[in-house]
Amino acid sequence: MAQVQTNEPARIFNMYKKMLLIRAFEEAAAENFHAGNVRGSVHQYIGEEAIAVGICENLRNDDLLTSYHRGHGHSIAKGADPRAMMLELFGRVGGTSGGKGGSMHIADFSVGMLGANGVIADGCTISVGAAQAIKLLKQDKIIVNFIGDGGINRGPFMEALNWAKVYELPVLFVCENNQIAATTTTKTVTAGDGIEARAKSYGIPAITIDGNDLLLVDRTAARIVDEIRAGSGPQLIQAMTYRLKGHYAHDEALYRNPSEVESALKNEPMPRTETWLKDQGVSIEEIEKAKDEAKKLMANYVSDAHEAPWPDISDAFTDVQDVGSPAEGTNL
Amino acid sequence: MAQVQTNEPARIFNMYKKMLLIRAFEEAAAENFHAGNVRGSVHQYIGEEAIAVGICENLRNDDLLTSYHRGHGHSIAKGADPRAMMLELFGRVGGTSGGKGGSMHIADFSVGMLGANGVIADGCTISVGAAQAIKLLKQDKIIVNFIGDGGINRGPFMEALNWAKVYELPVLFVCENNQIAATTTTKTVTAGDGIEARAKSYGIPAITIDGNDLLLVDRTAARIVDEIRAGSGPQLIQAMTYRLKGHYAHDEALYRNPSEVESALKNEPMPRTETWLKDQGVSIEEIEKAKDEAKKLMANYVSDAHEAPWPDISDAFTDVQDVGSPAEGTNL
Amino acid sequence: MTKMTYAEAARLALKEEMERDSTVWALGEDLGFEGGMGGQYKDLQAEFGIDRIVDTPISEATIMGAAIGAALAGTRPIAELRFSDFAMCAVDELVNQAAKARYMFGGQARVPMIARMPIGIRGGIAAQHSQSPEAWYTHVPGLVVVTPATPADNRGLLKAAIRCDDPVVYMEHKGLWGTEGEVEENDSHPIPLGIARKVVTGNDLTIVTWSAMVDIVEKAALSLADEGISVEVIDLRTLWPWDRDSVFSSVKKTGRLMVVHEAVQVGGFGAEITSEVSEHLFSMLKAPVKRMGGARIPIPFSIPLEAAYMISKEQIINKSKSFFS
Amino acid sequence: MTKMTYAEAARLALKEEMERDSTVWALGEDLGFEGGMGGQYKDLQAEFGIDRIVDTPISEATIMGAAIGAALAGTRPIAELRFSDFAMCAVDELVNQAAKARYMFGGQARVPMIARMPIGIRGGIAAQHSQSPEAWYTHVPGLVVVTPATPADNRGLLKAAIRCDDPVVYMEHKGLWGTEGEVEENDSHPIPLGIARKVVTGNDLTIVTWSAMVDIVEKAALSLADEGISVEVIDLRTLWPWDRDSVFSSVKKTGRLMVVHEAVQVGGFGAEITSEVSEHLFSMLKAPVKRMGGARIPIPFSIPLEAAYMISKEQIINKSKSFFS
Ligand SMILES: Cc1ncc(C[n+]2csc(CCOP(=O)(O)OP(=O)(O)O)c2C)c(N)n1
Ligand SMILES: Cc1ncc(C[n+]2csc(CCOP(=O)(O)OP(=O)(O)O)c2C)c(N)n1
Ligand SMILES: [Mg+2]
Ligand SMILES: [Mg+2]
Repeated sequence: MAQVQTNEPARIFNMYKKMLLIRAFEEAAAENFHAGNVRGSVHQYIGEEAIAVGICENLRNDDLLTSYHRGHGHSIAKGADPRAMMLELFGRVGGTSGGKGGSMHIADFSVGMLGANGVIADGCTISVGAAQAIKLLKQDKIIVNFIGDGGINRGPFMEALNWAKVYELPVLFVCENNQIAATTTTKTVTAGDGIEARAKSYGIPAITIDGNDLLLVDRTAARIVDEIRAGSGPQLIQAMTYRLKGHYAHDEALYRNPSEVESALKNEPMPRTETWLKDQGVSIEEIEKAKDEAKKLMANYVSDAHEAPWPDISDAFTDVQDVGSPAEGTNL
Repeated sequence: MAQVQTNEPARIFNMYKKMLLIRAFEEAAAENFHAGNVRGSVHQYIGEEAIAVGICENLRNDDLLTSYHRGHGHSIAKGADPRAMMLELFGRVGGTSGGKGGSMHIADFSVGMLGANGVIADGCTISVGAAQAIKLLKQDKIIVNFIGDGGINRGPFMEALNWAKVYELPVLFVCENNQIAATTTTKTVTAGDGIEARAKSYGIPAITIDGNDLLLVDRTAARIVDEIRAGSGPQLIQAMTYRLKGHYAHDEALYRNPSEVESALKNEPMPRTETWLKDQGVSIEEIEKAKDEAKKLMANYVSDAHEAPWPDISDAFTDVQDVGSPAEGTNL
Repeated sequence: MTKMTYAEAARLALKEEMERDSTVWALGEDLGFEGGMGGQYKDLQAEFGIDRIVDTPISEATIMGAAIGAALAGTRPIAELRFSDFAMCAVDELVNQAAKARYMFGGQARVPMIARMPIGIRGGIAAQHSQSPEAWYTHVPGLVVVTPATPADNRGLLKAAIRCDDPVVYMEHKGLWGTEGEVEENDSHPIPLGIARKVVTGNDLTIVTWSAMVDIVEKAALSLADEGISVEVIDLRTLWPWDRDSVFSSVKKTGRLMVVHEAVQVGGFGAEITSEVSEHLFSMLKAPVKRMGGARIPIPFSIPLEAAYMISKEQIINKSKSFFS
Repeated sequence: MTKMTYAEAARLALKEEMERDSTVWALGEDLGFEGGMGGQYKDLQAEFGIDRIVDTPISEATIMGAAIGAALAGTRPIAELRFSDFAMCAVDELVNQAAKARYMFGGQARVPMIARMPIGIRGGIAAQHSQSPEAWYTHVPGLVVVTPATPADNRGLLKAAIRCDDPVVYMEHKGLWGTEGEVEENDSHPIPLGIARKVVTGNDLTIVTWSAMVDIVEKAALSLADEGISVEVIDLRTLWPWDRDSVFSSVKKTGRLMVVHEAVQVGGFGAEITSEVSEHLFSMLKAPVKRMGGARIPIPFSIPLEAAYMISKEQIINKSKSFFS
């Protein structure tokens, strides 16, 4: 473990609070999915929180981020308002996208969060283009693209790796390797030594780390984000982790060995971070209080979401495009 | 140079004759393109002949092959009838595809040549699927997929690499690295150490060889084709070469340094093979006779093509699909 | 007759065809354990093995491309794309390769494959999981387009699609997986492609529709009958080829045509039908042709917004009545 | 007025817009030396540098995807796909991302980009290089679709497309690159999207068309005038939005409508127009609407076969006359 700076425990504690917020959000999302309040698909980030929080801790508000279908954690970590996100999942006015997008398209452009994505690996090509814009506009921002371990087998991701290196773009790819894609163990459909080897074959520096170790993620990101901002070109982090829940809220994950889940629970980031904090002198009371607060906050957001109005039907016809009448052919 | 077997010079001489046939075909194709007899695009394989011939020498008639836009050489090497191919380029009855496809879609299924392709890298995914069929049908065939060095940056190719290895398919990928893609020097748009490194990152054995060295191509293919047929799974050969002509017949390639072309001419496969044959005791007369014969044959094919009838207009409406009327909406 | 769901009927068809023909196989993501989005592959991997129900990497372009290659090489693959939205990741392969190989190789090649890509809205899955792009594929020479509406049809049409020697875009509707219907278990015949099904017989108005709208249109027709308007409902079943004869003879009888589809109205396949009828049956039309399709908006997530996109029974009833007022 | 080609006019438009707005840039294969398939980017890399005229790897999905990202991040990229056929390698990005981002993010995002993808037949380039899939994109909410027919329009419409804050599918015709026309060099105004151009004024028959067919239809109209048939020719210029007002008011005048396009007729955009006119101007029609489009076949290579696909002036004349016989 790296040398602890004076303010380190406080900083980590703040990160831990963000992780708690994500977890509470995901639990509330699933609960409300099962209660019929949230429709569509809800992909929980439970068990992977240390990655988003550890990476985003090292980003500025104006840095950019793209995500995939499991995007709540990335959004919260980047600074999106979880209340507005909950309203979005409920499909209400006040939601991040006014209820038009829902969970799979969660986005908050005000904090540089350019969107979760329902199509695997499409965020990758979008990211390299955003990085090209950053260069063209002579900004010193960077962009982080999160992708799952299943997503690395889609061609556009591999094209994007090549592209990012050809133009030496300020992109950080973060592959969250939870070892599974829906019901498929990814190593059964992934040839060779995985994403680290692939990235290196494009000349992209790549590193594999324990993604459940918040401090390690933070430290690694701190170094690499700095390097990229200083002009290193693209880099890749493979963060090993485990998806503690089903693929989505309506998946019980019966295809998994319960003992695997059990042992993963021992390695998950929340207790590990807690242990570290306790070692640093943070009291159990403070930790329990933080947990309670996250849950309470989320309960408030959920009740706000219940109370928020539904969008007006006319909203269905706005934000389409400036020219042409979207209502042509409408059944209104 | 490997140990020469008794019949080796005769065998190589036969291969050389195939190379001459390809060259004569390409020259005739370009000439007739300029004369207005062949329309569309003609991508000449001139300077790369040793690769197709060296590889296909080691294939059986029932082995399969897919190609890309520069497909004449692969077709001839695999055993397609150059006369029927010339008729195809002229768009006449008797052409390999009855004039419906032309140069970019040259194909001869009777010799396992499943088609050139106008869309870069699409042959790669087709190949892995054909290989899956081979396995399902419990055949001992293999399939060779040719691809250009520019094509390696398309996602579907990279997906196909992964796929081939995941299912351990009998595919030989041959990347013909002529160092250019249309007007673009491929190293400027290709990150990292190129295709050999990329293939290896998928766990695919890969080797880079001098593609203008017919004997080396032959020897390498002999070993690898055997291995694949014996169940090694996919492998990749990167064959270094040089495109002696423009990208297509209507490209003068003014973007190239003439001195580069000049030095490439010294390294091209025809004279190199000739030198070897002469060293083995093949006489200059025999070689010149072979050259003459290839040219004469091609002249005959060209005059056949001129005389062959045009397809009947009704042919435009056949081979579309079994159900539905393709002529619905026709202007006939 | 047995009751089974739309998904079960498809599963039965596939099972029967796989038993009948050892060259039939399927490839796609999560077919094994998950058994397909609707259970349409359930337990088939256990029965036929991992080489015939193949779990693939997330590589749509290769799922499609590999199916094409496998078809060219003598097998009958079913490429499962899960959502027609994701199939767009493989449109090039479908349109530039599968649809054209037979033709551009002058008849040397055949591509007996299925590109299976469910369409439609299924409650809150929003813009990237709810599209109905069937009209695109009717516009592509070389492709057959099938849109089954009932369990019986999903069995019979899937069988026909599997036996078809040309590439078939097979578009089940995600909202129908669980709907039940009667299926003649002992009649394992395919339903011929290109033949519509007359759902309701009527005299005053012809409504042509397909996929999930069939059921809603049928209900609207029954209500309209109560009000004295006799509607003939035609389920097109296949969009290419579409059953011109059935539609034309119905319109000759009723003199009125409306086409209803869930897909976006602008550029939808409804236009092809109303356009053809307007051109060729002009003098027999008692009223202008009408269409009902979706607004030209991405599918929104929120319940009331999504509902604003969808076509309801009431709207169909109202628009039908407007023919007579 | 200066004479210039369709390609030169496009080049001029791009140059002007790049000078005017430093966030405008282009990306695609071989833009530098080759200067684009038609020379539409000629020498611009020398003028604006390799960061604004970007030579890319052969990675269509990323050409499109990167343009989307760059648009989201504050620039105005032009994604050059060379052929609308190759653009199919990036349909997912265009349809699932570019077209939907603004909407599904509730207006947070704008995607001011161009997906530039020439269409059409240009003599022997066969099935995979000759398609005209414009109808597809009219069916996709969120996309603008532009199909310029003349040099002047290619200048003015490209400028409008570049300034448009929504994604534009910009479809030049490959056969038109070298055609010359008058361009008002000093008038650098964009031509508003959605406004058709009346090419010929007439009273007996309205022909609606676009892209390379405009010229052929115009010639047919002139011949028909000699025979006493007065044809009004409308070049739609943009297919979405299409200029309903112009078309409707013309058909109100003539009472007859034919739509002519090079694309496959089945499922083509012609159906949308004839369908709308049939529905809304039924009582004013003196004759049934007609369409002329391509047969439902892949584009063949051989000269007579390709010619059999194409629509000739004579065929247009004959079909026009059939309105009056
Ligand atoms: C192009 C595409 N193909 C398939 C899917 C369906 N799908 C959604 S999530 C998923 C698994 C993704 O696995 P991974 O990338 O590892 O992310 P994880 O869910 O494990 O976080 C699949 C196949 C999709 N959304 N997009
Ligand atoms: C998907 C796709 N993108 C672009 C093109 C246009 N194109 C044709 S050939 C070519 C260059 C190919 O280079 P390479 O793969 O190295 O093959 P070579 O021509 O050198 O043999 C390009 C860009 C195409 N045919 N298909
Ligand atoms: Mg995963
Ligand atoms: Mg090359």
